[in-house]
Amino acid sequence: MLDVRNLSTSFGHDTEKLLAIDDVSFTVAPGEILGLVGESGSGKSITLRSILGLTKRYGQVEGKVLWKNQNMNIMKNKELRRIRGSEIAMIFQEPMSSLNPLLTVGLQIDENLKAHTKLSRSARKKRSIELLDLVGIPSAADRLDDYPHQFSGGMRQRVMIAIALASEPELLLADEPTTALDVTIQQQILDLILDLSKNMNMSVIMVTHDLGVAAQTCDRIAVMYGGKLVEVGPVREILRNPQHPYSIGLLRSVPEDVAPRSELYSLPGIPPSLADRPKGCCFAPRCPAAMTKCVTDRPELQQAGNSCSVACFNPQTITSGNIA
Amino acid sequence: MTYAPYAQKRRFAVFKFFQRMQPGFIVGLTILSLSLILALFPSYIAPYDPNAFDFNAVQSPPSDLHWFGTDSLGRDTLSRVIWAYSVNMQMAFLATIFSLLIGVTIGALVGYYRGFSDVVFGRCVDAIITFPFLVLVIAVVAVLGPGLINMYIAITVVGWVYYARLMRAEIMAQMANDYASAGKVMGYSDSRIIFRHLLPNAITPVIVYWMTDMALAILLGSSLGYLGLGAQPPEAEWGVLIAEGRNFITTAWWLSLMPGIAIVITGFGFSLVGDGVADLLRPRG
Amino acid sequence: MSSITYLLSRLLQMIPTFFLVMIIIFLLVRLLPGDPAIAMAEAKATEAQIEILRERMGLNEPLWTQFFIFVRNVLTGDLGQSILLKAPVATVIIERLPVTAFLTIYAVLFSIIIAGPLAAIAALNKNKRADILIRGVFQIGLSTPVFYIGLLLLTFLAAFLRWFPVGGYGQTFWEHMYHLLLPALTVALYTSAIIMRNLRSSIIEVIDAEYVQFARAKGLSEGLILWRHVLRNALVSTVTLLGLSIGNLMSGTLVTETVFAVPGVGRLMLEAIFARDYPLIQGLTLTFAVLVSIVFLLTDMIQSWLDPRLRPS
Amino acid sequence: MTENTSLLHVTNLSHQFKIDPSIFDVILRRPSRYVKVLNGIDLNLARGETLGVVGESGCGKSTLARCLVGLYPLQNGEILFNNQNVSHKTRAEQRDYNRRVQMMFQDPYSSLNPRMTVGQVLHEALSVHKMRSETEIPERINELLDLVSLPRDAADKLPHQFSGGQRQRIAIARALSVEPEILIADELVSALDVSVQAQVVNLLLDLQERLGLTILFVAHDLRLVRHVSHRVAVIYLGSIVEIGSSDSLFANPIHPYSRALLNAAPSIDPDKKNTTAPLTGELPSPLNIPSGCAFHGRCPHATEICKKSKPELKALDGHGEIACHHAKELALS
Amino acid sequence: VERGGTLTFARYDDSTLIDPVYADRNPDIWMVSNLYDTLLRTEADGKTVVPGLASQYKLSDDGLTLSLTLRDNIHFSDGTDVEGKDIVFSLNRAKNPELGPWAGLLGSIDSVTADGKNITIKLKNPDPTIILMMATFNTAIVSKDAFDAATGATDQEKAQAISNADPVGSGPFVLKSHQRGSSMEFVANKHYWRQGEDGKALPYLDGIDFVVIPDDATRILKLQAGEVNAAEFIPFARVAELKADSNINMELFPSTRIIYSPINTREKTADGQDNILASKEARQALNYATNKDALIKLILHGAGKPVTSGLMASTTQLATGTEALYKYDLAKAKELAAKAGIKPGTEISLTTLAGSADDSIIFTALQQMWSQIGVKLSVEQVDGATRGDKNRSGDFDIHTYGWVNDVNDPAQVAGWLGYYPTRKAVGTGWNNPEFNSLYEASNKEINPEKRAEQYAKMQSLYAEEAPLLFMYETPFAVALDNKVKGYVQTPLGSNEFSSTWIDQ
Ligand SMILES: Nc1ncnc2c1ncn2[C@@H]1O[C@H](COP(=O)(O)OP(=O)(O)OP(=O)(O)O)[C@@H](O)[C@H]1O
Ligand SMILES: Nc1ncnc2c1ncn2[C@@H]1O[C@H](COP(=O)(O)OP(=O)(O)OP(=O)(O)O)[C@@H](O)[C@H]1O
Ligand SMILES: [Mg+2]
Ligand SMILES: [Mg+2]
Repeated sequence: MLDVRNLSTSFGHDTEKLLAIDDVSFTVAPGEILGLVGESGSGKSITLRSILGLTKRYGQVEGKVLWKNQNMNIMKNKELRRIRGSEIAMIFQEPMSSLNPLLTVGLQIDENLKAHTKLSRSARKKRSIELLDLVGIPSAADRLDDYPHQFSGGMRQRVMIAIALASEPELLLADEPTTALDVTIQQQILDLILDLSKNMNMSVIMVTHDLGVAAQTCDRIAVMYGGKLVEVGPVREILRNPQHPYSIGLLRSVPEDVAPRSELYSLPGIPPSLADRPKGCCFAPRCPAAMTKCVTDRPELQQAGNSCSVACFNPQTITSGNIA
Repeated sequence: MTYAPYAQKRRFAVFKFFQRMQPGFIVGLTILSLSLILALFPSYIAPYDPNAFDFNAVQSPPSDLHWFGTDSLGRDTLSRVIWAYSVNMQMAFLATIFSLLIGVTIGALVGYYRGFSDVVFGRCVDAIITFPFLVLVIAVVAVLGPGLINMYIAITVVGWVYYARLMRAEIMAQMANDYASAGKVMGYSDSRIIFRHLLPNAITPVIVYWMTDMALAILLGSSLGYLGLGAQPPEAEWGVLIAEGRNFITTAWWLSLMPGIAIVITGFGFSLVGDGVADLLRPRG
Repeated sequence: MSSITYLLSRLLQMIPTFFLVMIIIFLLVRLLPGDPAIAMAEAKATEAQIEILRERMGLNEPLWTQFFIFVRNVLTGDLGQSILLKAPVATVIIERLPVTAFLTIYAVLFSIIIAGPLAAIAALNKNKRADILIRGVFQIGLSTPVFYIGLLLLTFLAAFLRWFPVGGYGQTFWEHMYHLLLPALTVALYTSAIIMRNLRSSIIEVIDAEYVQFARAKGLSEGLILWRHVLRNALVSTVTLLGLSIGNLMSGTLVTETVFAVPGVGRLMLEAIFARDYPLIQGLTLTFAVLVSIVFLLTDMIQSWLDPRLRPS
Repeated sequence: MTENTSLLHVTNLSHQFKIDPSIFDVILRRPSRYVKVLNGIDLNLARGETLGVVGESGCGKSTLARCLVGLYPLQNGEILFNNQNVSHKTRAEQRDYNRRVQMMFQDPYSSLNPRMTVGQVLHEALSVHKMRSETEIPERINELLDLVSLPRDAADKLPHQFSGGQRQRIAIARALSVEPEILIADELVSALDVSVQAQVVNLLLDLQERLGLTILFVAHDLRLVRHVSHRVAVIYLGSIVEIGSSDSLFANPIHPYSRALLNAAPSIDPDKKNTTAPLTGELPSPLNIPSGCAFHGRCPHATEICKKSKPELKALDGHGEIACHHAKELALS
Repeated sequence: VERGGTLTFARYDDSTLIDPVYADRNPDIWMVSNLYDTLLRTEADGKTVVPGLASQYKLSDDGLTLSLTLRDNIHFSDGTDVEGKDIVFSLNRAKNPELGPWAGLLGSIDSVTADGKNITIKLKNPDPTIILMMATFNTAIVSKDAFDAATGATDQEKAQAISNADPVGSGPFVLKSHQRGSSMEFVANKHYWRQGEDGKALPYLDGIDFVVIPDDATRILKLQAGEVNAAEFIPFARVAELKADSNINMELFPSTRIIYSPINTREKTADGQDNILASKEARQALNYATNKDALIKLILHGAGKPVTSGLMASTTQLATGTEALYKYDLAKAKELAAKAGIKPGTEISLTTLAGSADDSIIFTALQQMWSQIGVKLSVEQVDGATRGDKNRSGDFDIHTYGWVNDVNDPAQVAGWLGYYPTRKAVGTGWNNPEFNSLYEASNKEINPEKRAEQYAKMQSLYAEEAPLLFMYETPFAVALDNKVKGYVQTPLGSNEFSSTWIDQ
């Protein structure tokens, strides 16, 4: 349904060009939940924003974003507007700053409904209340006239989800929808998104840096590093048999099922900066399995095994044991 | 986004510094440097004695001899405008520096300790900003008598409040950063935390404000000069010069035009530099 | 809390401020050098005549008694008798205030009309030619003393080209509009430059804010986004600034009224100071303080209307 | 645990923030309102151990940490350090206490003065507390940098030239420079990426081993807390609801809140779906804490008694201490 | 002449209360004659006395009784007759020391009585000024009935009420409206008695609109822009320019205005130092070192002349001098300076008026001129009130000052400038017994010749002693557009609109 091909987004001018995402390609099938994981700054949010064309204002976007076989990247603003918010909706990462502090929550839901449905004013109001109910905001009817600052972070995140769901999108771009939440509430929200995806056959791209969240919700996972996809595959494959050294390192540094107070596995070094990224594989400087080729050439995402794709010249298997 | 590229090369830091400067900033710096030269060495630059009468050249229009013409006493306008640079640049500095020092100190202390001092401070600030600036300055000048020194005092009496307010807000904002708490936890003294840790980080907007305030001081000083409350004749000061030329604005237009242009250009320089400094000091990444 | 109680509580908060304001006003005027009685009397008056005056003006009382009387009188609306104009200060101020109020409001409107659209144009064309031009022009406006702008406008537009009257105030509303056009413009130039700068940078700041991007992600039209999400938010800080600039603006009227011969309280203030007219200076300073406070209050109300976060909970 | 072995002993620590009254509140003589953030915390910190503190956001973890180092004045309760009452009466006392009880902060970006080089930061700490003579300081700075595995040339760099993980190391070095006995780590690694978190956690564990430090480790990542702590305390609305050894608490939590908390943490194993229903309801506001057991509104096991009386923290055989009226029954189920 | 039309007149300052008794500032005093008529009048030269409301007057030989006869058919602006009771009321009011500042000028009046149209003024002692006083603004006639009817408890409140609410006057105009500090409207008094050239009652104008524009340049701009018909107090620097303007009639009316600088003659300065200016030679040296012609050229742009009489402007009655006092003579100045002990670098401070362009020029010029005799002149710029204060307390070396006569008799100015008891000889502290006794004698001397002699002596004495820096006399500069005819400003400054007309 969504087919992203060779998407690259860069910021700044020729002299100081920052390539935030570099040649990213993936697809999302109807009803599928795709997890996008990777550490901070790896370009997860920019990927989502670039799909919707939001980065065009301040960056250069290349490549194709095919939505139902139409390239959104070359669409006019007017056409884009018809897709945004109605067919593809997005939840932003920061619930604190993503709602307009000066407008009531009711109005912010309403303007979405107004833009994409033909409902009457009162019907819209009814629908708004329904939506708030759906995301578990108590006494929703009374809270329509409240302002964002009167909600807690978690509730704001839910309001955002309500807005995103307002016009029953076919694809939901969820940028870390639960970072601001406590684990107990996180669970409620994830359940909600899973439910909707199942019941309404809604596709989801779920950005997260918490592998646990990805494990529990996603069908497939795409791992990002330094603006590139390094590994894509079904959730179990990626979590059980990761092949890219970065994915492996990421998984191993999670302190689960290790002896308490033992030394954790940690990737050496630090993530690359956008300003001077290595010529070859971005991960090469930190990679325990790097080869000379890795420093000079850039690996492409390639089919590896039954259902995974890996961008690595020297893919590993944990069982082979040569990385620890 | 919290992610900041940290491993930036510092090799070309100086070069980058200049590269980052906007053209406006460079223009501003040039204007100010030239102004400063004129202000510091008027005696070498001015072609004539600014106060010498020349009855043979009364109100003569700009010419080869007198580029900016002469006034009704035959004084050379160019020389007077140049000499005024020392007065007006001095004004920009002296009228603001004490406000800056007092305001920064008080603002920093109040912002750090808050509590009752903050309540008292708040009321004082409220009371002072309730007066239009000029009204209060004029009133104070009237109390002390006209003249440059008294003008500086008057502007300081009123002006420190603006610095203090800014400083207080900045210090309070900086206090929200953990390094202030860290300083306390490290067992550092209050004065060390305030003046070594918080102040250097909080001072930037104050410096930026200072730049614009210096431009304002020139405007204010010349306004007071114009009203007869600032610099005293025969001292050449732009406001005074304009006031002197006021009556001849249609006949001997150069008398008021030339100092006017000098004010505008210098003020322009200060504003550009102020903007440029703000731009440079703005945190990036 | 309703907005009325909010207003009331703001008013209550102003009481201590006003007490301080009165002390400042009182002291300032008492500290003026020169005997007000001498100032009031013409140079030709004899010592005995001056002593009578001194008595009449209560200047022989101890300072605190004078202050007490001052506060009591102010509270009862009695601002004393103007020495300069030989009339009750309150009456004089009430006579002259409409002129300054007219000029101030006119100037505020001017500032907004000039600054608003230009700020939007500049922000939307950030760092392009239009932006640089607009900013440059306003920068010059910021660097020019009010009296000088006034002088130039007066000389060229009014006296030379005769498009406008040279000063004055006129009788009817439209005459006021016509007569005060140049003065209002003069006063407005500086303020509009400040507002322009602020509004421009607020718009730039807001235009890519997360919530604006979120609004775009909702598929709203750019016009609606600009109007509802960008401008409204950008206005919040601008309103504060406009409120704070009112002091500036009134300072501007002081000079402008003098240059343009506008019979308002600003010019009166200067005249009063030169004439050492104690009661008038006190009354006028107080008036200015009250006016500014009212504007601050208004700004507060507008702001809390614009920004729900500022409303009392 | 007996008193002589505990390095830091906290009894009945409470802390509340006064809400600024509006002028109307003053005039109408409305009673002041308080955010009751900590409500009677009791805990012991034994020499050389790591105590993990977990709980939902806003439950008072940071406030506890800040109270312990004296960033907030002590309002109620008692803190004994080495069996000595810590009253923070004089600045000198406070400084000495702080030298021995250090704190590290969550945000690696704001906890270092952006205008001081790493060398200056460490030099300042060393010279203010006269840890070394002026001539020995440079050597000591190098030692400290080695200790936290930073290159020696780091001394001349400003914080912004480092990554988040490196900055946390700097913060650790700063804390260690005064040779403290207790380190309080408030969400030390939560701002870092997983891959970097591991580096810092490893360092912390290593240092503890080598220097015999006592650590209070505040975090909301349960996996991490479990990994680093000997004992763990679970806080709900400013009170400890369960405290016990890390192993037993994670393996077999008793308090319904602890259970919910642990259950809700998503496992990295896609097939280990958690089955229990999530908690319902929101965290009540510390402005008005429910009577009785603060958790009763969200608790699936709540009964009448929970609404009325506040359960005490009581030891339960085979488990740690639990503040729940139904602890025994729950332990059996 | 032509009748009709309204004149718009730009003033430098507004009147506050135009009442014969309470008028104390020039903008008030100079307007009184337009609203209130006096019993006697002076001609335009300010010296020759002619009948006014009184058609005849006679001073008894002993100088103790002044009898006047009221004209027939004279009315107040409300149409009521001007009667004896009004005269008695007005004069009693004028001499009441409780009221206005001018009562002292009528100190010699014992009683005023009226019998029909005959008015008798009895004096306590002979007063040479009494006839001129009857032609002075403060003895102008107000309506007793109007005063009685006016609201207000005190006389001042009543005066205020009359000028605000229902003005009744005896002059050619009536105050119609007044916006304090900004504008004022006069309309013609339909009942005025004097006749114009066309044989009909004056004034020719229907009315006058005054606008107050303190700023010199703006006032001129308004005239040039045609928004006003006339502008007063034209800066002398602009006179030549306006003279050249064919649309504008630049008038320089002779005045009694003199510009001078009191010199502190006290033995000690305010801070207790020896005062070098206490010596006559020093003061003379300064006077000789001052090139008045240059000052006149610089400041008045030629429109003025050096002071010729020590005590007063040459237009004043009994003024004697014809030659400029202390003609610039550097050699003499140096000689005197040496004699007075002025060493090179002697510091003297000139107190000037803040914001006054003229003063700043005076200072700059004097600084250069006096440096020739070794004086180092510094400036102290203060506002008017402070200057007045310093003048009274003697805390100054030299300061700028100016004077215009309010009355037609020289006694006022002589008392002001030279007589110690009035005001310490204009604050100089100059206390000359001979001068003082001459002055006192002249105030009782009703023989004109003898009095003139006394005045001549006082003037030469004063000039010799030089308690002042004698500077210059200035005219009143008024610019009118070409259509305005017949406007006069008297030497006393009074604005006379009664015979003004507009050429339409
Ligand atoms: N407007 C911008 N201008 C320049 N660089 C930007 C801009 N927006 C993002 N970046 C950079 O692009 C990179 C990718 O950012 P992105 O927000 O996609 O990261 P992320 O993976 O979402 O990280 P996080 O987990 O912190 O949200 C970052 O290095 C960021 O600094
Ligand atoms: N200075 C303060 N004034 C008023 N309330 C405060 C203050 N500081 C903290 N609080 C409140 O106290 C409660 C506990 O705050 P604290 O920072 O200790 O929580 P926390 O457990 O550390 O949460 P987090 O996990 O989000 O860091 C919160 O509800 C907070 O709003
Ligand atoms: Mg992101
Ligand atoms: Mg916390």
